[in-house]
Amino acid sequence: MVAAAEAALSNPGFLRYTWVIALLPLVSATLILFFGKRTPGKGPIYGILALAAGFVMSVAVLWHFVTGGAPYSSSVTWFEVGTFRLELGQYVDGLTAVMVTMVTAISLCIHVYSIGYMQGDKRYTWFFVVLSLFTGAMLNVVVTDNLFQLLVGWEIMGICSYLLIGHWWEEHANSSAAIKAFITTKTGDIPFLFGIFTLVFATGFATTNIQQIGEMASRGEVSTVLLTAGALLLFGGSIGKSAQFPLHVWLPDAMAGPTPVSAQIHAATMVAAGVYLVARTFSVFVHANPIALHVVAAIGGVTLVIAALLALVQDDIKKVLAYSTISQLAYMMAALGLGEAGYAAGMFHLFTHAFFKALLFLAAGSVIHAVHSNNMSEMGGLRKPMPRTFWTYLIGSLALAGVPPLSGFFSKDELIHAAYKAHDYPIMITLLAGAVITAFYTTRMVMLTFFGDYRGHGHPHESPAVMTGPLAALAGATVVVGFLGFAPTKAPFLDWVFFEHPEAAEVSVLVVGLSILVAGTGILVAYALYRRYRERDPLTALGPVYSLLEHKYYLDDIYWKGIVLPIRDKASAFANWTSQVILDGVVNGAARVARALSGLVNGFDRNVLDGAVNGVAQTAGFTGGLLRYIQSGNVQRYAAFLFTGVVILAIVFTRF
Amino acid sequence: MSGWDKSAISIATFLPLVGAFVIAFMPRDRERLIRGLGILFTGAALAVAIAIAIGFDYGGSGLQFEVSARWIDVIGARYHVGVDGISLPLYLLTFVLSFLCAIYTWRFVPNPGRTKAFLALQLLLETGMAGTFIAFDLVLFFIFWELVLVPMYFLIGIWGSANREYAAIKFFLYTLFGSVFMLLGFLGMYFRSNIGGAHTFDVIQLQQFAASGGFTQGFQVVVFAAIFLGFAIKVPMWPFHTWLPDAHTEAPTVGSVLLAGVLLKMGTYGFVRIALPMLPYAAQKYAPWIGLLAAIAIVYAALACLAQKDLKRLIAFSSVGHMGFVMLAIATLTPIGIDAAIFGMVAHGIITGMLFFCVGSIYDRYHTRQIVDLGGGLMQKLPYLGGVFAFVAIASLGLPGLAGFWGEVMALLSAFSPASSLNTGLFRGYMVAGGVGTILTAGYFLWMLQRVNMGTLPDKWREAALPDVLAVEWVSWVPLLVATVALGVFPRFLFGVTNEAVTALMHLFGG
Amino acid sequence: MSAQEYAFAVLALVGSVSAIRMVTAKNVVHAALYLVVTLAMVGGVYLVLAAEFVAWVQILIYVGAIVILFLFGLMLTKAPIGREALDNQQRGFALLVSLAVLAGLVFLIQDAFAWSDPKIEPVHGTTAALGESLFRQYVLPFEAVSFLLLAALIGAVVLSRKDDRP
Amino acid sequence: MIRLPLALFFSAVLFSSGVYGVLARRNAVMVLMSIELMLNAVNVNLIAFSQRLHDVTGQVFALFVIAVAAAEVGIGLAIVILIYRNRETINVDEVNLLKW
Amino acid sequence: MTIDYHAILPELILSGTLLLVLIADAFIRPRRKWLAMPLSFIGVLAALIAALTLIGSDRTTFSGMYRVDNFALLFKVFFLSVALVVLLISLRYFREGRWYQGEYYYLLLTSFLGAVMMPSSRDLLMLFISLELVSAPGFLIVAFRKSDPRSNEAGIKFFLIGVLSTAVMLYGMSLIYGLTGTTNLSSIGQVLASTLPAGRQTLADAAILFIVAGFAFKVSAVPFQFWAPDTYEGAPVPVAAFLATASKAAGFAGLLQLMFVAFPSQWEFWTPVFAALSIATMTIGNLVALQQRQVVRLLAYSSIAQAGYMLLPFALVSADPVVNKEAFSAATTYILIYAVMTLGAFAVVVALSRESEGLLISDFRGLMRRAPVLAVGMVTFMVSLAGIPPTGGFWAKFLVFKAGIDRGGIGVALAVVMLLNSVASLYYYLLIPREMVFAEPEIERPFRSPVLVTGVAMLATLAILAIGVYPELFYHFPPLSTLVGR
Repeated sequence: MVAAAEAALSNPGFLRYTWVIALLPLVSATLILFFGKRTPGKGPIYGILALAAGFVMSVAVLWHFVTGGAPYSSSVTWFEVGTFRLELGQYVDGLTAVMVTMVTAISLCIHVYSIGYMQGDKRYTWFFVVLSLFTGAMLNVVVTDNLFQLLVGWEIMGICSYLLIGHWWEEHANSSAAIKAFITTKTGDIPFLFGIFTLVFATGFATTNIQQIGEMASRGEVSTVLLTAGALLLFGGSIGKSAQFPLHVWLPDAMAGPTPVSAQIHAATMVAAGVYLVARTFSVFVHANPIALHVVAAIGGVTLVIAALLALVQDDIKKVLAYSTISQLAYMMAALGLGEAGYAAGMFHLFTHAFFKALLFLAAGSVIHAVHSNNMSEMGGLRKPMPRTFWTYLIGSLALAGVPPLSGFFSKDELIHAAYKAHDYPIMITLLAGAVITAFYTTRMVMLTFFGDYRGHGHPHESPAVMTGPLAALAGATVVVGFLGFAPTKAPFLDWVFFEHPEAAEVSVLVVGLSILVAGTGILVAYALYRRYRERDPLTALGPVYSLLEHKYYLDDIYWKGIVLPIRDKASAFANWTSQVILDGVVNGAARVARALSGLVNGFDRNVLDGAVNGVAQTAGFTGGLLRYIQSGNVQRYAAFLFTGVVILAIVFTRF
Repeated sequence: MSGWDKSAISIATFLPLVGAFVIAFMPRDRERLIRGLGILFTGAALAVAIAIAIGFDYGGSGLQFEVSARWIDVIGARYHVGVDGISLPLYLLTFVLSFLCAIYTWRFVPNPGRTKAFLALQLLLETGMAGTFIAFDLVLFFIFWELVLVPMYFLIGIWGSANREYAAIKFFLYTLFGSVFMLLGFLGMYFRSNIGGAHTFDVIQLQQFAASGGFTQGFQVVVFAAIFLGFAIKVPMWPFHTWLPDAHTEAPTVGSVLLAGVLLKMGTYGFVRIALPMLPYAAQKYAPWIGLLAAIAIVYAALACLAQKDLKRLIAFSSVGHMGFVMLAIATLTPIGIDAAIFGMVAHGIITGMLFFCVGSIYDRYHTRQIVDLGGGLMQKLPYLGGVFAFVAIASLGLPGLAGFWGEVMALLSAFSPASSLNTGLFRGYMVAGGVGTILTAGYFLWMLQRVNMGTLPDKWREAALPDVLAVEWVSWVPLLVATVALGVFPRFLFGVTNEAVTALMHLFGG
Repeated sequence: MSAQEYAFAVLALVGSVSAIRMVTAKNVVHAALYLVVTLAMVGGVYLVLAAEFVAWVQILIYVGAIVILFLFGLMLTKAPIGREALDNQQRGFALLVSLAVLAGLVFLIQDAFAWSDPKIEPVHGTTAALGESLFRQYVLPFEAVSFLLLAALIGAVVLSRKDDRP
Repeated sequence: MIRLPLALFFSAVLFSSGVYGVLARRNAVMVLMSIELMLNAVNVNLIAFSQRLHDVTGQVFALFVIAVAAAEVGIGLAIVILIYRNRETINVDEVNLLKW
Repeated sequence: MTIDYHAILPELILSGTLLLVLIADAFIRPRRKWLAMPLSFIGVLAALIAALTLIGSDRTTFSGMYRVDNFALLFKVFFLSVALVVLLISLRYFREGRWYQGEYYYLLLTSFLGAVMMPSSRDLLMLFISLELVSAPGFLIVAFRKSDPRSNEAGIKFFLIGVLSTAVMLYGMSLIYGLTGTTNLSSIGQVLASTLPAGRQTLADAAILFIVAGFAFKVSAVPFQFWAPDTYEGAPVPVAAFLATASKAAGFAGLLQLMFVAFPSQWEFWTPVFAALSIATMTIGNLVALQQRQVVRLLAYSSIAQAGYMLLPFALVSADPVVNKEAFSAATTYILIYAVMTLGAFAVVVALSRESEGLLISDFRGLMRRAPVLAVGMVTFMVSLAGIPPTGGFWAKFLVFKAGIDRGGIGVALAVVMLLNSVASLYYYLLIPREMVFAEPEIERPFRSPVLVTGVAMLATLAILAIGVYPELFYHFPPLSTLVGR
């Protein structure tokens, strides 16, 4: 029986159906859209069932690799343009398996959680439609084997984020945040699109298949220039989606959406996609000119620090988490920037981070649910009224801070170790610095939220089981998944997810020591500063630096005042003006000329055409003009013209 | 060939004309009867058209349902009609849109009523539009081409809004101005053509003649300029677009739908069918400039949209941008480009037509199109209408999985690697402009949605009893909505049809 | 220069002068008389050119009939006297144009026909041939003209007759 | 034995003085007279040529011209009188109700 | 010599009819005077039939002075049909005006007699007589609304300019006769084809110019057009219709024969003249028309502009017989189609002029509601005059463009000018439809128009559309009936 099941699972043929995992949420989305309102519980059930099924399947898929199965890929023709063929396909390897498992699991939790959180929302059903669609799009990105299909899922995620962030669109701020998110990511998508073109072009329109492109790249059949260009352009997409500097500005605003959405965006979908894209197309980066990876690393390093710093000064609990996400993603980017060395570590961090960040967001959501405010200045001392939330939150925070033996610790440790192993000390130092700051703001957040006295209004109380349940599940996961990368357990994760060839897990005492040290320092310093709550945040002591951080380095202002407004108001006005006045002026000018001529000939304007063609101006100036003189009604004058005509014609045409 | 094959397209094309006459002789006061007849005839025509689409051999690249009868011997013009993969989608689109418009008219007849004339002109228009896509004789093509002018002139002039007469006459004069030069170009080709010692207006023969290098380069350059003017104004390409916003803004809903949905396509279709294959050399010489104008159009239109205060005018400008993508694709002179162009045309026809429907209905409820006056909160007041509107707007900004996407992406892709004879770098520049355009497009559509759909409802509308989407509207919209998704998910529906024909055409083009 | 030519020259001269006087005379009746002289001179010219029939027709119809018509017209309409009353404002322009016409014609003519040759040798007795061709070859236009004259007659009557109703 | 140009010049003079009269004279009847001058000029040409060419056609033509001229005069005077009856004037330059 | 009576049968019948009308009129009681119309109608019909019996024959009589060939027959048939139409639209108008009906029809027929003779006249003398026969009665019937000073004025203007240009033309003819020693068109052609001494060549050119001037007056080409607007406005509307169609066409018939039979060898001289005339005529006509408010005047200027289009083919003549043939048939076709549209338009105007004298464009307000048939007709005529397919007018223009392109060089330039003109003309041609269709009528009551006139309007509409859809109907004849290449 069990054997049979095992046989069924270990049979690679099972992978043939991986795509179903990606399809299920799309189906459920459609079902909710059309039948949601008519089903008891108003619809989420479809999404939950779909994801549950998906989760089971993905575990099965993962099992295949746990048992050391080989990757599998298949595709069918989608359509042909000219001789250029586009395909629908799937590529399933360890990475895919891990991702689908992670996504389905977390998304499932979020769905369940949302039932409670969104209870009574006026667009309850619609919310789940988009949520399912969102998940489906992400899974599509994960499962696909070619760039165009990936692009489709990629952009659908974009619109879903738009819809979810703007879910409460009655508030102008929310809809603005939604637009900001979409436009900013879209700005990244355009380079991404061109990157796809470049790669497709590089293969001579032979294929859009990522693996094939990778192989061609590794076989050196593609010009390095094109590869480099392609890689960088693709990375542009990641920058947008994974909210890396300088396109990170949308993510904090995205907090405008309901909290589950934030969790979805930050853990399961959206931002993960950016990192995943780089990982998926890693061979392109690797075989391109090193500059490509350097750029990735550099962007990662920069973002890592600046985002972490911003997290320091936030009062909005979700904003803290948002910036922490940006900086954690930057960790992964930096790692990937290290090349093969950082690949596995980066993915591992992506994996673990998803769990504890989802956990943190949902927990934060539960807090917000209780106190009806995002601001930590209106929280405090919540550990008593809402213990479950507190403990889960604490686990998540410690993981984020990188405290052993929680997942965050292992993944971060591996990152640093990777940098160390690659002798890329600048990156290593950046990572360590980031770790300090991370530990610091995490602690600050926890202290402000759960310790001290309650500063808010009303009496906060624990959230319902439907919300805390998922918290518990995620907390458990957060504790467990770390060991997948734990060297003593031979880090199975590294056997599932690797680039080209798996690498053995090593432990460097130095690195472990360092990471524990930095985490510890951060925590202790923060604890010292925030043990007692102060009205004025201690960090304000930083002075100008503090205000710089408060203003987010003025980046938003620069973008808004320097790009958006000039285009939205000035350039557009100019375009409209030229169209109305210049171009249309020429057209009407022609009419005006004709009219003027006829006015000249006719001698005066009878207003016959008034208003019919606005360009036709009143040509009163010609009163008493030609026609008046010629068509004077005096027949002898006619005769005179007649003879003059003859004479002139005679002279002109007989003499010349 | 069976009688059906001989007669099918003629029946489909002229059935509306018959309808127009029938309706013209109906008593003025029998409103319902007249509207019913309108639906009946457009429906019948659509049925025939669908039958044609079913009978169509999608494998073949040549002309099908071809008829070539003697018409005007004196000038060697023949009644030569037929459909191939390129014209079939547009041909079908014409009938679908006309039918849906007729249905829409069942409930919505714009002021000042006069249903009879309204439908009669609509049907007349339909024949003109349909004919343009099946004509394979330059003279015949020109006749159909011009046939749409008069009905559209009256549609705008009678049932338009405030400034209608100006818009109508402007539309008429401007497009006529272009087309007369086009006519000169046709005549020029006629006299330079030499098929066994005889001149010809026949499109196929001319294409072959041109492919065999019949037209000298200098001649091509001159004639292309003349023809370009005719088509470019119709498309309309920047900077010839100024008639469009006026015409659209003033025209009644149905007029706008047909104008955006089909009329504009006549211009781009003309490029694909006539300008390129008949004047290949000139096409290559002009392509960079066409591309440039297209690129400008994309960015420029998007910017202009940001400045619009009138919802309908905004959408009008947006179609300038979308046609810019189509023209860019055509300018690349590649099979992918042409495929993309046709896809873009159809997608734009469906989506923008739908957008105009929405705006029409919004106007019907609120009696204003000023974004400021609407003041947001549409989703609160009329969730379904708002939802449809949002959906279509998002489709229009090129979301993958919806029709708008493929035309755009493939256009950009073709611009990435244009025909070998063209300057790649230049076209990549255009591509980048196009990319920027897509961002701006997303920008203005989302901004529009924010200002119209989202936010809270102004008090002035709070009390007003406004009906949400009506049955008639659902009936006339659902097909378009379905098509939007279907084409987005299965682009093969369209690429599969055009591909063969386009490949053949481009092979003949040789570019 | 032959006698005929002398005669012709004299006639032409007188004719021309009186023609000019006619278009410049201050008195309508004088003008009419000058017209008579001119027409008569023209008739004389015809005689010199030995086109007797035409000459007599000229005298009969023009001098006999048409001038009388004119005089009737003048009297019926009580034509006023005096330059201002008779000439309009564009006199100068008229002079210009007519001189231009004259100059042009003279130039063209002398350019086409050298002064010395060709010469006209009038042949007498063409009348028979004239009548012959008139009623054979040219019978159709002849009939047409008769219709024309009839129409003119009828029309003139209709127009100039006083109506009972306004 | 007459030089052709002499005749032609004569006709030219008649013609152009006719032109002058037509343009300069206000009185409709005078205008008609001037036109007669022009027609006579034509006749002089015709006769001269016919004798120069020894071809009778010219004279026939001249006869027709005379006949037509007579008809024209009849018509003209009729209209003039009609106008006079309605307007109490036959000054051509005052007859300008219809213009532009 | 013997006279071929069959050849001149239509003329005979016509002249018989008009005499009959004249006599009958003397015996009809005043209240029955309108009977003259059906009488003349029958006569014209008979003449038409007679003309039809001649089709295909090519007869010459009166020693080459008078020729009945396809060309002549085409125009004869055309003139006679126009006569029928004019008679139809005249009846109600003159009956209500109680103007001398008998005499009117008599004069009208006389005029048409001249028109019918015109295309057969292959002799300067004959041309001159026919032209006079067309004009002289015209002078009279223009002034026929005796009590109306405007009508008189129209008469005197038409008359003076007419006679004047006749005089000029005659002077030219006399010179041509002197230079070639003949009045027969084809022999003139031969003589001119042989080289004349330079001086005489120039004189011949001047003479041609004078003759052209004479006909330019008839077809109202700039600068000989001044009389037209005033005359059309003052004349009885049916007479205006006659002037705008038959009389103009007669002028062109004469012009065609002169240019293509007598003076083709001089083309290098006169094609530029025609180019200048054509451009000036179409442009001035259109520009002035743009600002007309009085419908008949509008039509007058439109007819001037149209004359410009018709003159264009003359400017295309060259040594190349193929192009000449094309130009010739283009001109002919244009004249014929133009006449149909204009007659239709005038029919509608006649119908409306019963409501208001001195018809203004604004009087058409909302006609679509009050008289759909007339309105639809008017729209068709206007659109057709503007040359928009699918109407006859388009094909008329199409042929001219075609000829122009085929001619190349100057031809293309002229075609472009004409194109721009026709686009501009669309503007004022749409003024009337605009009033009729867009505006709501002030007076709701349906408009009652004479049955004959409505019939004519409908007939013309159908004809225009028929030609528009299947131009073969019309294209068929002109090429057959060409004077070129004989």
